[in-house]
Amino acid sequence: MKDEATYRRLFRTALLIRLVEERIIALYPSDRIQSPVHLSIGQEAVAVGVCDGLRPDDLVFATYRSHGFYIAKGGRLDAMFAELYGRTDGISGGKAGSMHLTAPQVGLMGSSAVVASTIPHAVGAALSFKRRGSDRIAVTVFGDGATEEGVYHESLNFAALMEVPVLFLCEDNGLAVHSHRPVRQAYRLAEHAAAFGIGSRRLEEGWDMLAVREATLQAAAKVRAGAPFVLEIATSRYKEHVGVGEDFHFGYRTSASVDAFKRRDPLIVDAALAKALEPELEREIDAAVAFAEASPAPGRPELLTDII
Amino acid sequence: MKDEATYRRLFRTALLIRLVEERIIALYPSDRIQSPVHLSIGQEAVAVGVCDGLRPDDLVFATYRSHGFYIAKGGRLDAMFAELYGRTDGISGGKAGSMHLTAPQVGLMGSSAVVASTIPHAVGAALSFKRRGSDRIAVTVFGDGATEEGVYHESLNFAALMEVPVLFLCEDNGLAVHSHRPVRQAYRLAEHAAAFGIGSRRLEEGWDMLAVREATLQAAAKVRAGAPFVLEIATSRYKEHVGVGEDFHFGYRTSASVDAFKRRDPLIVDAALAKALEPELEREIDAAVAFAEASPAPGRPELLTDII
Amino acid sequence: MNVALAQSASQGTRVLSYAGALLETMDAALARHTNVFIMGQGVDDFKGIFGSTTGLAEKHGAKRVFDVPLMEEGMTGIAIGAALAGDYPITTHIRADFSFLAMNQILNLAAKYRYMFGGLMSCPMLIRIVVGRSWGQGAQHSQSPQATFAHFPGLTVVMPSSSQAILDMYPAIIARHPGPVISIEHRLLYNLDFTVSDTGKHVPLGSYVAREGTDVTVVATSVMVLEALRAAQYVHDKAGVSAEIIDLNSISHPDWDLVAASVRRTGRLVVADTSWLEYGVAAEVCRQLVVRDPRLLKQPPSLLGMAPAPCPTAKSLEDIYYPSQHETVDAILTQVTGAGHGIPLPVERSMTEGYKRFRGPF
Amino acid sequence: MNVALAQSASQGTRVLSYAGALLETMDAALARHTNVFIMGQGVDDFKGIFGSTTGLAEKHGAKRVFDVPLMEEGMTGIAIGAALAGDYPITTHIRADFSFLAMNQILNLAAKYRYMFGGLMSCPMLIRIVVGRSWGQGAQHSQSPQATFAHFPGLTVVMPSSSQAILDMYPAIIARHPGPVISIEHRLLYNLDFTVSDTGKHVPLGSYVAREGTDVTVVATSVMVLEALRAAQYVHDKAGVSAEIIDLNSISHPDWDLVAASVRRTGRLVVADTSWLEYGVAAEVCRQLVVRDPRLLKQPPSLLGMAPAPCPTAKSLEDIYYPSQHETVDAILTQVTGAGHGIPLPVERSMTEGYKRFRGPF
Ligand SMILES: Cc1ncc(C[n+]2csc(CCOP(=O)(O)OP(=O)(O)O)c2C)c(N)n1
Ligand SMILES: Cc1ncc(C[n+]2csc(CCOP(=O)(O)OP(=O)(O)O)c2C)c(N)n1
Ligand SMILES: [Mg+2]
Ligand SMILES: [Mg+2]
Repeated sequence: MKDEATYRRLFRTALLIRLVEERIIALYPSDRIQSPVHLSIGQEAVAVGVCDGLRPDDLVFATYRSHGFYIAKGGRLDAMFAELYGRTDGISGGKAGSMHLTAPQVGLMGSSAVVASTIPHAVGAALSFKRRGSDRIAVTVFGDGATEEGVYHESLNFAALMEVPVLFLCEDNGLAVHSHRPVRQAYRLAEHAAAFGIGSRRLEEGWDMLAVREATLQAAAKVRAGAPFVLEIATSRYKEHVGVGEDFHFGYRTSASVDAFKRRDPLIVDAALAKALEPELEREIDAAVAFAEASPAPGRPELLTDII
Repeated sequence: MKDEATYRRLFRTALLIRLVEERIIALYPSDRIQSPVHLSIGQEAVAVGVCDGLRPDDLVFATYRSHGFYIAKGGRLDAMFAELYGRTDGISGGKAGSMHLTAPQVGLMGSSAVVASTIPHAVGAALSFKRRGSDRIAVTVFGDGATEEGVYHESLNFAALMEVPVLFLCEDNGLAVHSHRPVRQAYRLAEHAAAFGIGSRRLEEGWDMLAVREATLQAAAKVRAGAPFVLEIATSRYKEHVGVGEDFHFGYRTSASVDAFKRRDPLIVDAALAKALEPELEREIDAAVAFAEASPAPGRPELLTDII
Repeated sequence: MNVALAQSASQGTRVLSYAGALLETMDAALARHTNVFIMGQGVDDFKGIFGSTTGLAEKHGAKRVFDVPLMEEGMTGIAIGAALAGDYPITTHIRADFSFLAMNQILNLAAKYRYMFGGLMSCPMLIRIVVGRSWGQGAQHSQSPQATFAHFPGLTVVMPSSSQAILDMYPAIIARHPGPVISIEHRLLYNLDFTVSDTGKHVPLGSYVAREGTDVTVVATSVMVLEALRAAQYVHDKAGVSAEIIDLNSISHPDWDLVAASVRRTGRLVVADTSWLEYGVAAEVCRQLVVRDPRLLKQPPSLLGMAPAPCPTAKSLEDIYYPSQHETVDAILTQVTGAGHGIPLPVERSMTEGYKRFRGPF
Repeated sequence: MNVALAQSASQGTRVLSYAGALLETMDAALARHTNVFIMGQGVDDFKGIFGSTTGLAEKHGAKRVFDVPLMEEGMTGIAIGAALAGDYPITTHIRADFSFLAMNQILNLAAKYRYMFGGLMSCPMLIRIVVGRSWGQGAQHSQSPQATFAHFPGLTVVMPSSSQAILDMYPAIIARHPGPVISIEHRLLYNLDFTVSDTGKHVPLGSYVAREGTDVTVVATSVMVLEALRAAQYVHDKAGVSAEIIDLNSISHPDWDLVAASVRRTGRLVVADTSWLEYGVAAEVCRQLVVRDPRLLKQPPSLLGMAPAPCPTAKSLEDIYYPSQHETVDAILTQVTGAGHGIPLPVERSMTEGYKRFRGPF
């Protein structure tokens, strides 16, 4: 069955993301990754569903929490680990680290650690596509918190006015660091987007890779036809905001708040498939880690290159 | 009749504003006012209607186009002319000029020449009022263009979340410099405000001082009760964006576009009342101009005072 | 008045205003490079950024030259995104002060992208910002943030002081420069006519000697280069003093060796900048000299910039807020012959009285 | 490790971390002044801006200490408005880099309001911004914009380098300072313990001598003051070199006469700053000296700051990006005894190895 093949493809990538991040958790105490890490464990379905629903030549602009999008868009795993390790064979030779993953050859453009700052970039890329008569689209991935920044307003307005092919993709995990959405937002994305004449959809089933993919396909089709669109996907961050631990004991949220999500999470529910795929994926990760370990650290010759 | 008295009071202030600005036009070629001037001729009804609908202790935060609000809020005319002349007896000793009128003793707080930049100030003052349990309200006056800046979005969201007593007062003259609103905005203020749960009203009769006053009274009552509100008033800028001339010959707009407004403008229509009041108001203006002329120019002793 | 780089117009030269030079280079860039576009508030209106973009939307189309809403941060981010996708965006701010709304995109994103991604990303783009001065611009329409931008590695910051500088630098920047460039254009220069030559390269993307001299080195930026040139002529005529004028021109990548070599010869320094001295261009000039050798300076330099306050609106205050022709001449003479030089100073107090009564448009 | 201003804890002293000093002063300000409030992203969460606001919302109520959405420009404008209405707002940015989103409100509004309105307006407020360093903060979480802010008249910019500096300056600022203050707090200082004294005034709102010496003047800022103090101890122990350390402390209003008097005695200068040298603190120090007398410097100074690039993430690059203890010691020795000083340098390369393995929280 076609759907089954798609499901397996997406599942495999989602599992790879989770295993990669679990490996990061395992490696972290060794201090070989000396960089803040913002894990997407719990949010993998968004990355894989979205990227699978896009064309390979569509551009994605992302954030500090983008291990998932990097992998789902097709970035090299070995170069990623080398980057986390801060090595010369890393994607960006160690200058970027976890917060700034990029893979221009597969359409993942720069990831920024300043919240909301890549939202207008996607609008700008979409403007380029439109100016050139291209049918590519640009996607900006951001968290729910990012929509509070003024630049979100400016970006929506411009995108709507110029009718550029941009997809605003909100990963709504309900949190900005430790702040819950209701204390931060007086609006809902749908009504807000509608005020700019921008269509939107909120998908509650953010654990469902196929549903995310389907929603993306539909949204991308609208965007490709020239109408910006807001796709909001409810999801769940299992780990702490930054770092490799859990944070339920700090009392700002309960583990119950993510349990409902976990009960539907295919990577947990479909344990059999996960188990079947794991060995192969772990070998892939082993190889990537070995690649990183073998790569030399950058030094003086690299310090002052590529500045202007 | 009560209404008649109110009408006369508002009319008198509106006429004073217009005559003051016409005096500025007359004086400008003499180079005694060496400062960019943004005239509000055509928009006076907004300033007088709004200020009359507020309590004297409510605070107004304004823009570079605020001769009208300064006068309507009760600022001293002689100090204003001295300020335009750049003299020591000016409101701010000549350091401010036309773009930065202020009159804290009557509740006109700083006017800024950076578009939209005083919008959050009013929200902050309203926050203060609320924190102290005061029943004062804060009003931010801005043009239609200002709503395009991201800070408008941030300000609405915060005001709605914190339920602070702030009135967002938009003077919609349909223009930002020479750009017409439709090329700049994909939204309407009402729907946009509604997305934040903020009530709003658009008043088309921006020439009608009594209607503006009434709308302000109603809006202010809601705001005083703790709900931020957006009041948008359609108005018409008769003169060029900055400077004392007209600008119809540049072709970006027609004089017809303001004629409909002029035909309803009480300062034009009610010529008899204008004529009756004029001599007295002109004497007031004469005195203010004489005051300015007599005031010395600031110099070295003033250059480096009041910096930190 | 014709402020010529070369003192006399010779063969192969023509007269071109600063605004005219901008318009020419913008037009040529649009014609030459299909990936160039210009966006900014009012770029397509009849005033066309003080005449520097007038008619270009009509000529090249609304996809190439277009107005934007008020959205400095958003616009700059959009420019970065377009650059990442292969376009060459040119953005405008009719006052440098408004670029402060775009600081995050400029400092945190544009300046960082090439390095942060190890060379994988780059955002070549030109941000044109105009410095206001005179006719009551006041505190929020008068700032000149060259030091602010040049402090941040990753940005290239230039301050063209003549039509020739525009003609020489802009095409090179647009065609070849790999990263974001901030060009700080002074409003008072726009309406001035300069003699330019279309052949040969005159103004590099670094610093250059605008007038040779032997007695004192004057390092100047933007409109202060013109002030310095006028002052140099004056002290030459009245006192036989020979001032060397160096147009710093690039603020992020000046030719410090050129400056040091000049000071090595003259031993005397005047810096004339358009901004505040504190943490400004004058400070960096002093640093560059003392790290080479503190003895290059035979005496304390004279430093000219804005008074240490926000810019006042009143003309009487503005006249003493900015360094006047009077003070520029005095600084040069004081360096060369001491404070009691006794040479009569020019009567004109304000630069704007000197060669242009600036009355807008703003 | 206990980094004490005074070398030994004596009577009337206690040990207090930097975060603890911040928490104490925030708490006391809220208790003492009813118009004080604190707002910022996460000020009321369990991490409480790295422990500097923890528990204050519970103690003083949500009207006094509250979280805000992501809205740096808006929040700063709101603070200004509240200040104009008589409140004293304290805002936070967990990274200085995020304050760039509020540049317009800081530079164009807060810095200008008092002067622009001839003294009629004022916005006393405290903006606390934290500089990140170490553990892969990268290009966007590591900037230290003291020069950027101090270039603009109207702002008061301080960089407290110890718990004592917090205890002495913050209450005075909050109670009496008429205008906006930007305090640049270094993340690496937060978890350090300092010996403090609660009696007497130690750290002024200007500069002060942190260690007396006779051979060389070291002007340092923020965490580099600690680095300089450690280096001074090292060169004293190993080579009998006596370094005078001046904590510049106020960047907008330093005590330049104090600096000049020290250099007049030593003739030698090291500047150790947390940012880039170009158009930075080092530049302004050089300017202040040469306008007094270029001969104050007997030789070219040694200047320590970040390498002229955005901050790289990899530890191996970060270690050479920032001046190390190694280099600080070397700079001091080179000043005093020349480049071929031959004295063994400390083996430790990175400051963060020296007295704290920084691993977050971020
Ligand atoms: C402009 C800016 N302000 C503040 C921060 C600090 N910060 C980092 S992540 C974050 C929360 C963002 O929340 P959201 O956009 O929902 O993304 P999530 O982390 O939940 O994926 C904040 C406030 C930042 N990086 N950038
Ligand atoms: C942040 C900023 N961007 C650009 C400008 C230049 N500018 C001055 S007035 C103006 C138009 C503002 O339009 P609107 O808000 O409708 O006010 P109006 O002038 O119509 O009263 C612009 C773009 C500015 N002053 N500030
Ligand atoms: Mg979130
Ligand atoms: Mg308007």
